[in-house]
Amino acid sequence: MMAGTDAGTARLISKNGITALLEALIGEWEVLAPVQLREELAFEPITHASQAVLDFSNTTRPSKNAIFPPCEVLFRYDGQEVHEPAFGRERVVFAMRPCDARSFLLLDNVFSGPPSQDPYYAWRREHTYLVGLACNHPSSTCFCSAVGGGPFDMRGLDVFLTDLGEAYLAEPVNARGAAFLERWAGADSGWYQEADPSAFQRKQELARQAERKLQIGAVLANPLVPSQTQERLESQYEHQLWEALGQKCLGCGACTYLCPTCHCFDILDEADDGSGRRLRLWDCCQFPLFTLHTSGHNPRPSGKERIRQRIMHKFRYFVANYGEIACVGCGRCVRSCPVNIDLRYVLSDLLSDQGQAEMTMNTGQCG
Amino acid sequence: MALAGPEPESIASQPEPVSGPSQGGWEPTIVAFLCNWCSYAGADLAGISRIQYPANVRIIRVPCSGRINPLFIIKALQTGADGVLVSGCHPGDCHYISGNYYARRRFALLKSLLEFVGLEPGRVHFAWVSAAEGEKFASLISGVVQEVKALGPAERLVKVS
Amino acid sequence: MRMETVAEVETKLRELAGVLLAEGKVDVVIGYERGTLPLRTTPCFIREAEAAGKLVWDATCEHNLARYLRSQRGRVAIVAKGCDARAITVLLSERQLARDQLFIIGVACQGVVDRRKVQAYLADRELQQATLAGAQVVFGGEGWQESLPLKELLWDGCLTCRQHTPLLYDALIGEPLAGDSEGALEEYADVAALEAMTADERWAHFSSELSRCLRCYACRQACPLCYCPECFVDQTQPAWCGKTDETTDLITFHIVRALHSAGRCADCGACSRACPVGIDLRSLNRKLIKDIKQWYGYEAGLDPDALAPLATFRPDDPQEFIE
Amino acid sequence: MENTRLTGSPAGIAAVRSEKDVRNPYRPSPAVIRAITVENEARDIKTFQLAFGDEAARQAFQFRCGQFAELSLWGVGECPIGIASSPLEKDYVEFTVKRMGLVTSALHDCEVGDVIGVRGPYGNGFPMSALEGGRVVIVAGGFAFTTLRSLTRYILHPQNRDRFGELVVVYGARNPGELIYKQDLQEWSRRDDISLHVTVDGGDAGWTGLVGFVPDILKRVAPSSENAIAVVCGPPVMIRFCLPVLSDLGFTPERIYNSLEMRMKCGIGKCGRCNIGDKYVCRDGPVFSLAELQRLPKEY
Repeated sequence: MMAGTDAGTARLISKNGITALLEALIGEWEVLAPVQLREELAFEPITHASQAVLDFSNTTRPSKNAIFPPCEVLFRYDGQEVHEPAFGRERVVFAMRPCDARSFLLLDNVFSGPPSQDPYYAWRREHTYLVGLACNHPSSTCFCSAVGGGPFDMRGLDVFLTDLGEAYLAEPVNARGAAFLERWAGADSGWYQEADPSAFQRKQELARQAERKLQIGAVLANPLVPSQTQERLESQYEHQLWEALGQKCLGCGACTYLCPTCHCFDILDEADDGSGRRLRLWDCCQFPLFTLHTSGHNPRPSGKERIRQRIMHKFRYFVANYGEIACVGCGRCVRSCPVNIDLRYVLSDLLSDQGQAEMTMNTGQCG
Repeated sequence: MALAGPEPESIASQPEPVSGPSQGGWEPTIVAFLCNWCSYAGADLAGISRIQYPANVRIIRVPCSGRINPLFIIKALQTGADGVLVSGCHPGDCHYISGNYYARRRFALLKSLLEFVGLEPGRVHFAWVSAAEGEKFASLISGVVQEVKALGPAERLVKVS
Repeated sequence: MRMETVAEVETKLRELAGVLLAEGKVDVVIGYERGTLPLRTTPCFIREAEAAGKLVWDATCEHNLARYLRSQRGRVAIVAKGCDARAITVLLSERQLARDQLFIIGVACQGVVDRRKVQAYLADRELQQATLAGAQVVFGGEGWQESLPLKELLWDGCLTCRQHTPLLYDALIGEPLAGDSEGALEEYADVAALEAMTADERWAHFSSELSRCLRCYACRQACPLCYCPECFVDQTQPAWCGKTDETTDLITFHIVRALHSAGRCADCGACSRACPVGIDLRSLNRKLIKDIKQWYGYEAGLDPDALAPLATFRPDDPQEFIE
Repeated sequence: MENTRLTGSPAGIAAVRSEKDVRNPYRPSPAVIRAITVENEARDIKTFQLAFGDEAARQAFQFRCGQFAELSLWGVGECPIGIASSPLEKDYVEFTVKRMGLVTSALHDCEVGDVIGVRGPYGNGFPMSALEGGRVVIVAGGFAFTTLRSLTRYILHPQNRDRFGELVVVYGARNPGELIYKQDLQEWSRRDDISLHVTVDGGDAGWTGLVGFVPDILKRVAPSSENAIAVVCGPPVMIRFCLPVLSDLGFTPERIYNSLEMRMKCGIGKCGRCNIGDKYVCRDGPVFSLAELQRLPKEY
């Protein structure tokens, strides 16, 4: 772990310093922070600092929603007159977890890559500052370190906060983060404290604890190497596990709509007389309509093909196209699956060397 | 305002309602699904006998009140109908014997659920009007228009696209 | 007579499943097996007698397995709680299943755990292990352990359940349990509480509750009675319901989904338990259940030969609402 | 101000455009319908001849045979349609559309002079460099003749003809009324630099041409596979029976190309729905060699 980042000087911010910082931010920017929304914790715009919950495991919905929302207007039109949505404000997603941050790096491959850049994603990505919060206590369903991430992984973030107990260590991760800290937690801000070396040791200690916690009882003991995972899955296309999972899976979209790296979308129009709008909406590969041809033919007709597609896409096809596994190990799909299909066990079955014969208990297919 | 379903055939030439901006001048738009054998004929009778009734109503003729799918009513509310009226034959008079009996249960549950979710009572109306009740039809329409006008423009379940 | 422990019920279940498979009476037994998370089980499809040992039975068997019946071929045995059996009865009355292809293993059920009540009780502590011991739930996490009476963590629907013993089965596992008596808890107190609110309050309640819906359709996919080949939500000519996450579209979807289960829903709660964001979806269905019972004296899934309420009528059906 | 609940926070595309002049790949260019030709007796297949509204859009729309575009109707939606005209026909672009679903039906209700949107061109198109210098065998069935007609016209163009060897076209439809591009067929039948074989599954009184399924006619025509490439498009059943005929004639999988049908939305490899294995039909296809398809999972 680096003592301070080379992007700029780290600093300490006291617990009520953070509240003051948030109040200042809210004055000018749209601040999205974890908010208790009846039954769930979700990133929502806050109007004052007290709404932000900073002691939590992870939000139910990923912070991906801030950059790639479930529903957005691509165009509005009146007759043949077409215009694109209006301007938005600078925004900050505050206290997001490292796994969510990594998802943006993965999504960049799709939305900013060739053949053409997605302007809607590009604008939000550019105008949204990502302030991360280290995972001092990863939950038992987290497996970020198994897919190349980590509870103290700073990649994808602008600023990295670590809750040291009585204060937060705020480290800029890149130039943008340094500028953010200078502006909002500068020496003159009243909540700036020198970051002495003991703060960094404390952080490293917390990081080690978090990593050790992730290792206890980890289902995926050793981290997945993208190229090996891709190659292993190439021989697993006809694995009997798919039949079992396809039979048990309800075919709902809970796992995809809570997944930070799912990026499939639909484009459809809504109109009333001559005016209306063209929308981009999330879509889900588990729904039959996703690949249904107008002729009635469906290349993926049943649950078996569809659940196979979801896993092959993230752990084989995405690797073939972009060289990385499209999973950040946040565990949301594990927690939210109504029938408890656990991705960690599915992966360990598929990637275990016993090959097809061995079947652990989760998959439901026996004998 | 584009409505789902067939183009409404108006009986008498109905003046285009003036949707005035101010509350006083605002005129609600009512969509009425009338069963062809009784209520539509009742409306026809009101027209022939020169009985005046508000012009806010857009009539959609259907073979029977039993033909009404709750989705029609919800779609009407979505596309900006401020009020919806469904009217069929009195029980026992149905040209298809039991259409209105089935419809009665369906409408009871629909109205109960819509108002349970919070749609203002008075937005959705159900009635039996026979072919001979031109008078009743006219007063029914006036009553519905008045009630909906009191509630103001529809906001709940309205789809803004 | 000593109350039969859940473990004894489980062993009987495994024996019966083993016999059914060994004697070739059925091709598959659909039941529950231990899940990968605390207090979770997962549906399982057992085809070999030796694997019957995987079957478990306790208060975490929350899924309505009737959801899987329509896609099965050949002879099927299914583990069914009281509410599951009612759903099977509705499917039978709708000619969706062939009774002779079905072997229903009825299980006396004291109610299932409501994972949201457990989460609410734990607040931000993380549940790492949990076991059911008799009438107690023993759970623990990092450096703490507690136990709580199961009754306090039961699914709301189970508190007023009158079919603790399934009405329809080919074999019953576990002693019959008396249903909760009529007066135990005013059965529709939750619906009455919402009805007492004003229209504006109810609209605000349902708008805020349903506006969190992800449109993942877990409620539709978990329900055994939602089996339309093309759901009204997926139709485009005409598009009955918008696909956005605006409140109007979400409320429209849930209203029509509830309407389609009118007179069929057995209130098993599978939809609400499947919802990944914990929306209380049952109140819409229970409002219809209450109305149908009050107006037409009908409850779904009790009698396979009875006509569904919307498929029949009585000349004297109530009609105060009709002008 | 945009309804923030809906979009989280609205995307200021106007800003992005000025900052990086990023052309919005989702924005269709307006094009006017110059002519509509009804192609078959059932009147459910029409060819639309479109001319772009502004010169810049027309210039930007440089395409190759075998590519497709997303046709857009505001208020209805979009649909991916193969480009039927040849790239050398500069002042218009043609699309042949069968009335099937929401957008195609709305398109069929359009008249000459209506303005619709065109987005593209997308897809890889036919392997023109591989086709050059050798024999080209085109096998088409039903109305999937659109992009292959573009290829045929392109090859027959005087500027290109000598760069290609013998051109064999086998085209069939269910009955004479369903044969499309009748004008092209007549023209080509009068030429000597194309070996045209038009067949119908079932003839009728006026029909004097070949009768028989496309695979059988292909077997009878038996084009030599020596320095030849075959391009096959049509209903899956036709392709399934043509492939063995071609391999018997010596066509190796590397030298048999196929243009695939797939459900598509974005057309630029982002919306994730048109994949076969790790290949996206809109970006890496729609034209694949049989060898490539054999390496991919059978999910198309």
